[in-house]
Amino acid sequence: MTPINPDQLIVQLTQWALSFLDSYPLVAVLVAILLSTVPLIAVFPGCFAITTWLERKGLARIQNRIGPNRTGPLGILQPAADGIKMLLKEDIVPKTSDRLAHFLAPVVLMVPAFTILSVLPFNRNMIPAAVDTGVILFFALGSVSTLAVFMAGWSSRNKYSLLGGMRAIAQMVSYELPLVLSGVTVIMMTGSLDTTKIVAQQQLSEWIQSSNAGLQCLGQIIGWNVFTPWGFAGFLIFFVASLAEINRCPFDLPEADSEIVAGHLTEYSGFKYALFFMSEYVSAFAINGLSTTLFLGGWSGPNIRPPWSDDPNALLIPGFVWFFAKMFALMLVMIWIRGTLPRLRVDHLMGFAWKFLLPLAIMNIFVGGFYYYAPRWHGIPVVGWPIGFLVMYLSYECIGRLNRGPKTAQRVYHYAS
Amino acid sequence: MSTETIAPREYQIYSGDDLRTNVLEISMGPQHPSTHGVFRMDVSLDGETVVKLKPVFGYLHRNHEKIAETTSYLGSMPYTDRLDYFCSMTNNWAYALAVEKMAGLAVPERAEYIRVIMAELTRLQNHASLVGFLTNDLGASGTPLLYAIREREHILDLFEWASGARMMCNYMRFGGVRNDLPSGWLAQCKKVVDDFPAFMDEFETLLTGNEIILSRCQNVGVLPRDLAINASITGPCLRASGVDYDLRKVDKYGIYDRFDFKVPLGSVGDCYDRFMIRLLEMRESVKILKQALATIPEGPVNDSKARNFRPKPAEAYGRIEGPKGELGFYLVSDGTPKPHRYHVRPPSFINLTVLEDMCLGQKIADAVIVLGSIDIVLGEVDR
Amino acid sequence: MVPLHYYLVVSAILFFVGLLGVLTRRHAIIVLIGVEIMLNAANLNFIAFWRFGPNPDLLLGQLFTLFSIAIAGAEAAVGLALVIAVYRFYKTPDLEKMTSLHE
Amino acid sequence: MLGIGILKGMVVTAKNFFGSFVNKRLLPTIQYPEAGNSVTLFSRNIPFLVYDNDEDPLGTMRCVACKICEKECPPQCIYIVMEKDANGKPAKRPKVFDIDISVCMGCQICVEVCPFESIKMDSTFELSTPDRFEGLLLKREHLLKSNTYFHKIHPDEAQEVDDRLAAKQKKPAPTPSTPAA
Amino acid sequence: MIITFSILSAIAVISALLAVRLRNLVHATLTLMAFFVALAGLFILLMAEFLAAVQILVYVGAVGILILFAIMLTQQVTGNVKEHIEAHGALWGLAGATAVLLTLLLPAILKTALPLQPVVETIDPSVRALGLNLMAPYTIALQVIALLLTAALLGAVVIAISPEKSEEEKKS
Repeated sequence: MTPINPDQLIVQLTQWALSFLDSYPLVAVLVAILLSTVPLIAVFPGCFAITTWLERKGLARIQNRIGPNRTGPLGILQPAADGIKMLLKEDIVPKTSDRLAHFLAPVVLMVPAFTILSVLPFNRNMIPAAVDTGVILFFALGSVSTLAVFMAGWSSRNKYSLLGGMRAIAQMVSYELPLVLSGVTVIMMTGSLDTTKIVAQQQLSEWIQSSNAGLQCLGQIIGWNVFTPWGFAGFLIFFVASLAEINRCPFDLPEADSEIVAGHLTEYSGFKYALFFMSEYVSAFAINGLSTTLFLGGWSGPNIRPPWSDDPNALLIPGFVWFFAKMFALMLVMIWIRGTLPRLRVDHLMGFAWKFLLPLAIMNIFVGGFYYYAPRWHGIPVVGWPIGFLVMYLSYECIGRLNRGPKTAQRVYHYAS
Repeated sequence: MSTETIAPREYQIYSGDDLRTNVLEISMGPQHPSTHGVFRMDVSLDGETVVKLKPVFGYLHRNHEKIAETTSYLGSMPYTDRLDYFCSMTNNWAYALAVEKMAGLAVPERAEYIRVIMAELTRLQNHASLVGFLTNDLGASGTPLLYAIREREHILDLFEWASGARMMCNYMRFGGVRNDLPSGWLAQCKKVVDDFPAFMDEFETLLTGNEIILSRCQNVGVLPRDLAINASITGPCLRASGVDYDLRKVDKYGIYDRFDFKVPLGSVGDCYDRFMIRLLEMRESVKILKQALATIPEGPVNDSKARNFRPKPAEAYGRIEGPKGELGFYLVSDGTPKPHRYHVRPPSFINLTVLEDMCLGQKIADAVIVLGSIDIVLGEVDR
Repeated sequence: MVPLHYYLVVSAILFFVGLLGVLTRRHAIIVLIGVEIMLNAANLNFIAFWRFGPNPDLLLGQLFTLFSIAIAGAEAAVGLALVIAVYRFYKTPDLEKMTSLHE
Repeated sequence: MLGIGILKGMVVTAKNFFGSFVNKRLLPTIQYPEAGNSVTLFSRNIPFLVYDNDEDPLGTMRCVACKICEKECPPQCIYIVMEKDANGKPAKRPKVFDIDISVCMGCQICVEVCPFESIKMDSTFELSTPDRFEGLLLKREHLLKSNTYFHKIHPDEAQEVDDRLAAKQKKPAPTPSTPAA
Repeated sequence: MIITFSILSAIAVISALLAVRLRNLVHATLTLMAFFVALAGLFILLMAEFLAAVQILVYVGAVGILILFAIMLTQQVTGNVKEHIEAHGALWGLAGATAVLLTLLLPAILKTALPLQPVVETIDPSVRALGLNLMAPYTIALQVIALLLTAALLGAVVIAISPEKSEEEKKS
């Protein structure tokens, strides 16, 4: 028995389980598929439940109140209570609504929300679908959710949801570009679309192989893309654009409750609304997962080699712990943003995407290129790093100034004589 | 597309052989999360821009003025709390001022000081919660609103301690106040007033520099100076358009001439100015409160002739600078204990008349903010 | 492995359906949808031949399909813009009524 | 810098988030049923009638049914019927004294106009009853509460009232029999 | 393998038929999207993963939404077409299409000798080779396509923008 390596425990278990089925190959294939998809279906709705609780508690604490504390200790069972309430609520479908599209909308939104999870690398060889074109598949399926939002808005045949649907499409389509372009810089630098290669590129393998523990930890962290100029700018653009993709706080135009009641979700109640709600959070997790994979070094975190094993790649703390920690950290930042920032207006939203994020993302690609060819002083990007940051900061400033226009100046107020 | 190109009343609907988009009629009805209370706006939209906006109200009409004609003068004092249920102290004071002007009653010195303190405390909590509601309309999921409400609680506890009730104080009487301040009240009030600037700094860092609020509030719902004057707008909305008119300086009612405070004026008259004027007025109110709390004298508080109060036949119009604008009471007495005519001049009702002119040509999201920035309370609008 | 004939038969049927849409329907957008279906049927053919072809590592089929998808995207954009412009002039998307050529 | 205003706002919310665990002022929520209620000693909700000693509440009731409060009450929610003793002479006791607390708005005008300090404001607020009509019409028996109770809920106001009554007791009114108008 | 192939092609054919025959336009577009997804499935079966991803990205993500926008802009929002949906010569059209199918396409497929099994059994579906090809022999084609797409983009905007609106923007 090879030494138990905590990092690969689950992988070894699945291989051990599959070894029993060698005699009938068809069943083995089926079981392999099940073993890789069922954990996704189980884990991510769990994360969704935890996040709803986190969100309500976090927002409450930001607003100096306590948040749910009646259902279970510290309100832990609040997601269960919400779930049951959603299931028991009557599912009202408006009479004039288009029955088929109204029913299909949450389904069409659920499908991409879960399929894009299969591309994310949770651990060294724990990736549900080791597809060579991982990132492109992610963006392709991500764009299908735009269609689902339209179907919801259009089929409920009410003014508010139509307005919400139209706003949602315009927003999601125009924010897909900065999202993809900021992802492109990372693909350009790693040279491959495969998510496992992207994560591997962010780990300095010779440091990890080295004997002393400090170097091993550093090896896992130093290589992250977010510490490079194009990585840092790309991460910010990616994060802001992902906020818009999943209609979260500063960009939650479609369900702007103060203007058009609940946008495309107005006519949904009961279980369908719960599906919408869940797929919004699951796609939030998926996009956070991708941004960790692209910029924050996926599953690599401060980790040392377990003392008893000689395999150089073994890790004491399993990789997916770091992966989920980073995803939840990004989720907390989203909750924090939701507690602070007001909503953008539609035309500012469009202007922000096309006139600010897009040029910045294109600029980022140039900076990436320059960084790649900038001379390095035996391995350390001495020239590329500072100039990269300088160029990105300058472009951030001047594009910002170009867009601001004269009106949003700080005003000075005089007093009556 | 600035508002000048669309004249206030005349609006074009895209027609002719152009891409005829049908105008979308939306009624942001009484049950709408962003109308403050039961208030409906019939908005017709061309795409996102507002083409026609008709405010519809009267859902909260309680026949206050007719009832006042059949109750005694003292009897309608508790009803004035229900006019603008955010600032019951200033409503009481306006009514008491009108009755005193009509019957010529004198008000003892300490009562005047108590009235100024209560009025300025109401202004603080009203402006704080208004700014909170405005950011709530902007979509900030209630965080600034809850900070404002946390501070408002301290002030409401003070009201409850003095008058017995948090919002429906019924505390002012003709010729003074109902009962003197309990012992220890002034010390607690001093503490609350001293803590307030810390909250205001936190509020301002959270809001005024915020780029999203800058881009959403500036140049939105611009109220030109002359339109404001012609439509007899009063209060912070008027001062935001740059008109120097504050009743505390103009009328010098009560003892406001003893305190030195300044009146902030806006320049453009858009949502952002109305929003900033209220923040600056809060700072001025804190200044007044500090001076009033320092120099409040001892002495009697009221001469209780409230019960069978039979004024000589006369008519009077008393007005004060309420947090929402000029709140006036017009009384005609005919010698009987019941007023012959009792009319309230509600500031938010009159400020509402210019809502359409401010919203034409703006987006639907701006119409909501412009409504929020006018600061209306439906109890006062419908009476 | 599925033999090549099946793919070709499927893409032929799809081409037939696309042609059907173009010829029988009178609404401008449905005609555009028909054209899209025909283009996709052609793409399917390219990929099928590439897969069964002698040297797939040259990736000729894939490249060709990639270019054809790009062109189809551009064509759809311009086609729909034309439909909108024509609709604004004629007030109906009905192709039967679009008979006059001059302004 | 473009995003500075937003970042400063985020810092403020972060301070509040962590402050609410530490600073009492940033978490003012009172868990109502468990952690007691926030009724202060000054809040007024519905009126109640005061009697002096506990043995004979009806006997030592201060109210003499002069119906001033019934006239002065703005929403007219008090209903009084004078008690007639054996030979038809009005005894100074209300036979019926109802207050419809679904109408009463707690404005305390009845307390002000009552010359005999017999009606005071109570600060209980758990008033909900299963039945909307009879349940909220408080009869005389429900309204009667002892002076000691009055001292418990509003100590300084009760003390003032007792001093005033004592002062009136020492210098009897010139015509002791008729109550002051 | 054969089962997935038959399911996917069945979905493709049925949704294509529906996309063409349905009276309600928005339903037609939604079934068209189903058709595109089924086709992407077929591409994956033929080991062309990158193509499948691009197909979904371009067609379902962009062209589908474009058609929906076009429908929204050209007629009342519900999308169902009141007037008669068949063109005049519908029957002749049907006859012509079937003639094309039966005389040209099917005999061509069935008669020619086609390889039953793929020549090269396994292919490693790597995108790297595709990228190198695009860069090396087909760079000019790539630049031309880029140019064409920008031209189409600008052309579409110029055609679609309403004449009044452009003057009015200039005026105000």
